[in-house]
Amino acid sequence: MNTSLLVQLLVNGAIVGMLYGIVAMCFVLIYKSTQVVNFAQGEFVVLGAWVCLSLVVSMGLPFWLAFLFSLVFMMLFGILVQVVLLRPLVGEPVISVIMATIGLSIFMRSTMNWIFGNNAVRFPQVFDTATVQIAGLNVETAYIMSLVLSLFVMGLFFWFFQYSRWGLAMRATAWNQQIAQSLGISVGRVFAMAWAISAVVSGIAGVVIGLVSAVSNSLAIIGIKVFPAVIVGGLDSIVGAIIGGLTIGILENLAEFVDGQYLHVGNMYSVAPFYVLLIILMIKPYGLFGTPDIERV
Amino acid sequence: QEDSVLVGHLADYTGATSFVGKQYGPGVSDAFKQINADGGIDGTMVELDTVDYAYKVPEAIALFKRWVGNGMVALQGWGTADTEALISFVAREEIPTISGSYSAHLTDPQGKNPNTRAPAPFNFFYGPSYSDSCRALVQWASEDAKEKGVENPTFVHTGDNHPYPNAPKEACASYAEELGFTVAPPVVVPLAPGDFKAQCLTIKDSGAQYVYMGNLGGSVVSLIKSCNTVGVEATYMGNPWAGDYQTVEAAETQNLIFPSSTPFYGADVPGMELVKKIVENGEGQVGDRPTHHYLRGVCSAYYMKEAMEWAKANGGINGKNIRDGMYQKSDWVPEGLEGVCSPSTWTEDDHRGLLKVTINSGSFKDGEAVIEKIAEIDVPRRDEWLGQ
Amino acid sequence: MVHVPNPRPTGDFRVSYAADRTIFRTRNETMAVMVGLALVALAPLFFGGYVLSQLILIGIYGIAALGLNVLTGMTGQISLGHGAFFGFGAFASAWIASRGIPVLIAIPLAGVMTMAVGMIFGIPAARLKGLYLAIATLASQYILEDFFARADWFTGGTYGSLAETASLFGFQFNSDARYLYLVLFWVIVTFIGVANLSRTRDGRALVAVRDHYLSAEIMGINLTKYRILSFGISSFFAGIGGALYGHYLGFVSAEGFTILLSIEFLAMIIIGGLGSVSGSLLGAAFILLLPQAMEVFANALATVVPAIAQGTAYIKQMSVGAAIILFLVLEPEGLVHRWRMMRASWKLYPFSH
Amino acid sequence: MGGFCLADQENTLLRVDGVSLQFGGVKALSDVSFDVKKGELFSLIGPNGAGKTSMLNCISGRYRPTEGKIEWRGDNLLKHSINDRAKLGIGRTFQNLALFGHMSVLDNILVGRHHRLKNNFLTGMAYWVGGARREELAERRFVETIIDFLEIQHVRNEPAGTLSYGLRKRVELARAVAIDPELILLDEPMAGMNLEEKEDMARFIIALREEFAMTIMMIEHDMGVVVDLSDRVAVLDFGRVIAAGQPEEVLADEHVKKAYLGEEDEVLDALADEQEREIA
Amino acid sequence: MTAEAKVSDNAPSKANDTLLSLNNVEVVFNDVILVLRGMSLDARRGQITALLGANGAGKSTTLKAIAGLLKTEDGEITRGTVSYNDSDITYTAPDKKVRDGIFLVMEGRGIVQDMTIRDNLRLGAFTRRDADIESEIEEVYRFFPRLQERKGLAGYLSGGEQQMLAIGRAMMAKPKLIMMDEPSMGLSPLLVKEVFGIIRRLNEELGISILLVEQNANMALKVADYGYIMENGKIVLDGTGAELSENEDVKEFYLGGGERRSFRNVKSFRRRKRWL
Ligand SMILES: Nc1ncnc2c1ncn2[C@@H]1O[C@H](COP(=O)(O)OP(=O)(O)OP(=O)(O)O)[C@@H](O)[C@H]1O
Ligand SMILES: Nc1ncnc2c1ncn2[C@@H]1O[C@H](COP(=O)(O)OP(=O)(O)OP(=O)(O)O)[C@@H](O)[C@H]1O
Ligand SMILES: CC(C)C[C@H](N)C(=O)O
Ligand SMILES: [Mg+2]
Ligand SMILES: [Mg+2]
Repeated sequence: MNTSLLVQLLVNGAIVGMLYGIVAMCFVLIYKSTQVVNFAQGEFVVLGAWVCLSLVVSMGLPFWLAFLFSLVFMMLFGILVQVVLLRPLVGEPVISVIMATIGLSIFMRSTMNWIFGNNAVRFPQVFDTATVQIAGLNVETAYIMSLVLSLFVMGLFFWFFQYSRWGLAMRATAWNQQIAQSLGISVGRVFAMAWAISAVVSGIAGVVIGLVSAVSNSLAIIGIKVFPAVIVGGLDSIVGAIIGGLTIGILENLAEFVDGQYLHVGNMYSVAPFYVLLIILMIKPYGLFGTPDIERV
Repeated sequence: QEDSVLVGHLADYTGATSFVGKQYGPGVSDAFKQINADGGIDGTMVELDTVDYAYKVPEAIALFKRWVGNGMVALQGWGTADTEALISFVAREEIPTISGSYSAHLTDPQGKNPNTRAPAPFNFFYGPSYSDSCRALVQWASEDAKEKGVENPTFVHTGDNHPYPNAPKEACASYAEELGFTVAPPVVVPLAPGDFKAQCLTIKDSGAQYVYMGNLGGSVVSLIKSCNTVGVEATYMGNPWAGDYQTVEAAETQNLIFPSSTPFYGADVPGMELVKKIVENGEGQVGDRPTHHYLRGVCSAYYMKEAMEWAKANGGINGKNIRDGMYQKSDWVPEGLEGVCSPSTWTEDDHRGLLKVTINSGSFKDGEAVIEKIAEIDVPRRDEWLGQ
Repeated sequence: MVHVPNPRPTGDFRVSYAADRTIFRTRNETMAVMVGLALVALAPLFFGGYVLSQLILIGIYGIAALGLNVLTGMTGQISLGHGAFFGFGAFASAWIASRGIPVLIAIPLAGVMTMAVGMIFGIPAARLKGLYLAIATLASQYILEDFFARADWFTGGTYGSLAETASLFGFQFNSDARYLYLVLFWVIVTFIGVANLSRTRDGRALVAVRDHYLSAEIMGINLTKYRILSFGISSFFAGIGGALYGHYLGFVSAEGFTILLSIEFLAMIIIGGLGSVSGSLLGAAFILLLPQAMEVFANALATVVPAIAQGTAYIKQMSVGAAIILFLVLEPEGLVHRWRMMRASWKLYPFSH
Repeated sequence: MGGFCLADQENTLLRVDGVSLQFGGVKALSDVSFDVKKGELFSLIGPNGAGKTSMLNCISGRYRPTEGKIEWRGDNLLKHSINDRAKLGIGRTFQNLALFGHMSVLDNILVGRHHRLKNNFLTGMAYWVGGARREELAERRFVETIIDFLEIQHVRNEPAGTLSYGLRKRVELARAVAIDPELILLDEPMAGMNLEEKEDMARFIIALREEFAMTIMMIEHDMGVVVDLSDRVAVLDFGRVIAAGQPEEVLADEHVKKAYLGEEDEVLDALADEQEREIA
Repeated sequence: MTAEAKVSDNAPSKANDTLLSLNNVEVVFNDVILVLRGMSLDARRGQITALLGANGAGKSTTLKAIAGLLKTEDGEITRGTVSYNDSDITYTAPDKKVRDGIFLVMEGRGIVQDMTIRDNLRLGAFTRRDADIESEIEEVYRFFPRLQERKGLAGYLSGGEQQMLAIGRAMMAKPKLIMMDEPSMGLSPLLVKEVFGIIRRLNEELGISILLVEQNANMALKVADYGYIMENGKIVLDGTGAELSENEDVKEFYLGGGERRSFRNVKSFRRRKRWL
């Protein structure tokens, strides 16, 4: 067995998985506060990357400044989406809202195609050293940045939902909008916050991905790729999202190892996570950390 | 005497293949604009209906039917998905089609090769098939390896499990073996871009010196970037859609080898005059620096134009006559595009129009893509390769 | 007790239970459907290939959407894998037909095969709920897509496979006009089937599972059985739709059956109206015609504002997205609901507010 | 307190023997035993959270006792799956309404007939051939008698979810009756009703016993109802049976008074008066 | 008693005493279903106002209309006004209303089932920044010791425990006006008494005005200062608690006559007298 390759793949999986974890966290955030699965998540990620990129390239801003600005932009964008799209849908069945996010993803994708073109564009060099070595594997510095950020964001989210007033309000809104309203929670404001935060975090993820693999609209696929991560971790668990992300990241790489070394069937990398997803769900129907539904009559 | 004929044009400006679709499509439409400006098909105007079908098959079918209803005489198609879906329709309606899908199995119009599953009598494309360009690349690679003194070099195919990247997989692998390569198991790389370090580690582990990339656009960029990060030392070879200055720039690659069947924009050939005029009078979708995909679009349009001229002179512009028009010349270069479109020959039982493949190398130097022609390969016209 | 107006028109008195359980509620409704059918049946006399092909595709997608409606609308299980089942049906039928079995028989057989596959992928439904299940079906989408690309013997691998033309005693369904009748036949069969289903035992059980599975179980309904059955029924329709699609195109290729198609099916039933039989057709028509309508719209816009001529392709796509959003904002319960509300207020006029 | 009335086996329909139920740390039931005889109306009362609903859930199968036995006509009930119990003849209503909100009242009730119907999705789709139509119409006839009996004709075709609370309770009862059960479990059938509606409900419950020959097990907090209707009463507190027997004597129990009824109570006072008068 | 008797002599005369007032309100669901048809009532400051009525009369709808919670059910106020503290709040956002001090304890309790009891209580105080949450939670626990014993998610509470939690949550909100939709539903006799005791204490000690919807007319009229009876979407009778308790029809249909009738001998032909 080729141990050093295996180790490198595992390290790679852990690092990429961390990134999945961040995007997964954005899902969880929206889900936890609104019960909506955001199909435009991938587009949010790409939008963040494009905005930062164009600030750097066309406006010539230094990266860190551009990064900050793009996060502010994403926040405003999240709120805008909420006001224009989701506020009118308050109280409608969740599936309609989910569909609306699909509409949003179509809309955003074409708009971004128009504005930013559909070529892949690279970031100018941002970090002095593009890569660092971990366990024999070259890893992009951007990933290290994402790692630090994601741990930080995760802690923040955890605290937010557990202890803050608005965190509670979000959970109540997700449970039942009417009940939340009856408690004096502005459902609109909760939505706005959730979407703003999620957009900002997606923006962070987008910039990292953009730094690693050049920005292009098709990066939005990550929005769907992290579904298994979200589910493995449990839809409503912040910690679960990170662990789910890690699990999927490592799994992909493990599958690549097994496939590349022994099986040679091809495509295991993309499909294996889905098989494992099914297996995990059969054993733990609410993922590893999800809260079971309350079944009481 | 009609004064205009309808030609349908499927373009992908917003869908999955828009990265190159936005180059090829305008090539076709700008060319027809120019053709009409120059007097059309001996006075008959071509009414080109360009529609962005976003790489969606049902939309392509719907458009096709609508066009047929409106009396379409020929079709400028695009991708694998729609071309394949329309094969039987175009055959039934006798609509000659020139598309951007270069699958080799479109080249066997009569089903002469017993391995051909579905003959495609009305399908054409300009340029070498995916299989033939890949063969040319391995042929180049085998010489390159010899030059570098590499014994028994390793070749690996990468690409998604999708008809387009897969098209040359077997053909190319068996030719590579024939030329003495060790062929590593193909590595599946998704068509959507992403972080491909895992796949790259496998490639690195296989020790491949020559990596064929069946994908295009962002996916190719991602693959090269990821492989550079993990330290793969290999020569990357792309399919006809995978290499252009945009890709080279985005991937900051050194030495991306890719085939082409036209020179690059601005090259010093007689036909470039016309191309420049086409770009100038065009809609301006490609800016002032079109890629060679645009030029291929132009060629596709002009071959169709001359076939229509023949048809007009021989019984009228209809599908069947246009198809026959495609068979009339050998080593055919459309008038005014000398040096741009390579001499091609289509015959009733062999639609491999072009077997000459130009091999280029693209490198990113000082913030700019530099592309050089490094070889020209003539792929042999073997019978058993017809449709394969 | 405040009187809640009955969604059924006033002045309509039934004298038997049988009359109370009919599919169509009034004679007018029956008439409307009959006239609609007749119009479609006569369409080949008046319309060319374009209109016919649209009718055919609407019918085909409508059948598959109807299947999804059984699963999602009736049973409350969201599926993100319907497109793959649709594809499976297409491949299955092509494969069966290539074995020398007449296409007209291959189509229902493909439906049955797809049903079996659907039930296998439906097994997780026995334990999973809501979005967890939805994502599990996403897994079936990717697993099947991978299977299509891999199973050379069955699908022709990535190259796809040829689907023969349907024929009956030498009569070839090889033109749009002819094929339309074949599709129409299946549309009628499937839609009547589902309408019947929803007024009989198993249909009620499915809805009961959706509305309150805990009490459904206590009412004697076997949850596992019905959850999986619902996948089976829905895949059956997907399979029929896919088979018809395959034989219509004559060629089946894996790349058409992606997650995007699955999402489009979802869009169809949500826009048509969840759980509504006729809404499935309306939704299919909407999703199919929307991009074409937007094409016209974008081009028209470009003639007014020439500056955007470059962007018509994007405007078209954007307006598809925008149309879906607007639609949901304005009529979240679907086309059929809108129609019913309109009818209800006509009937109540002038008594409605 | 353990079991009581272990008398005549023949007549015992349901027998709960030493049932305990635990949720994590919470012991919802501990060592509960009682039995329900054919044809009687057995009431289960007790403070909130005592475990009454949990007991019903054990019988109808929603929960599985951690310990103990439940016998149905002398046969082990616990080996039957939840959905089988309807077939065995156990029907129930729910404390928090559990109707099929988007279905019409009629369809809700027809769901109760599920286990009696033979048509399946195939014959159902074919409808006219294969007998589904005949069967459905026959059932429809039966269901109409239930609708008439419970006086809900006017809402027959309304979606159950839009009905007012009281009507929904009635529809739920109708649905349970449609199962045609031998034992019907009622979880607070009168909650949220005004006097008049309670009287209606009482009427229905009495009719269920007398005309439909059903055995009834009821949880109820209205002592007037409990005393007037039940043959026997058991009181749960903290998951244990703290008293059982005839309604009047159980309610007179000091322990019950303290844990459940409170010291003084108008209804009870009235009851006591009544009793005194009767005794007198 | 006839409809003319509606204008009771005892109705408080000071107009500025009125805290909440509904004026000819109409509510329509799904654009077509008319549920409230000209509902008018006043709730006076510092008083307990009871609203009684048969199932389906529209009591819950009235409360939701006041609280502004109809939108999620596709309902809307199509006519009439709701005013509170002399300002029109007919179309004010629901969260604003809570901040202004109107709090609804919904029918069916409306607790957030997938949260702990404690978090539910904390949510009650959502609109209050000043709250000393911990000590107030202790206060609630004093009222309902059972809640303190229960760990885990609120969804697993028994029906009655959930009701306690809902009332406890309203206490946390410290509003000016609490609207309660059938607070005694599903409670044991002991607790029913306690709850009414709490209602009274909330009213007397904290000066909270209360609008009470109840089926337990006996109790409700006992604690209420003023009462309304509604049928079919509008008020048909009103008066002080004592007046209503004496009204023959109310006695007959809501209070059970002079003497307790046995449920065993209900006659099926007895139908409710309609005021309409
Ligand atoms: N699924 C469950 N998980 C955890 N605890 C539970 C569950 N079901 C019931 N309990 C607990 O068991 C106890 C008994 O609950 P149950 O619903 O049986 O009470 P009850 O007697 O019906 O009360 P009420 O009269 O208020 O309805 C309660 O304390 C409740 O919190
Ligand atoms: N969301 C809704 N959609 C349609 N109709 C509704 C809706 N909510 C209530 N209704 C109707 O409005 C009427 C009044 O309902 P409401 O719940 O206000 O009655 P209520 O007086 O509270 O009755 P109860 O004592 O049974 O709780 C009922 O007839 C009900 O069917
Ligand atoms: C760019 C495209 C023409 C490439 C390929 N023919 C495809 O359809 O996927
Ligand atoms: Mg209970
Ligand atoms: Mg109510």
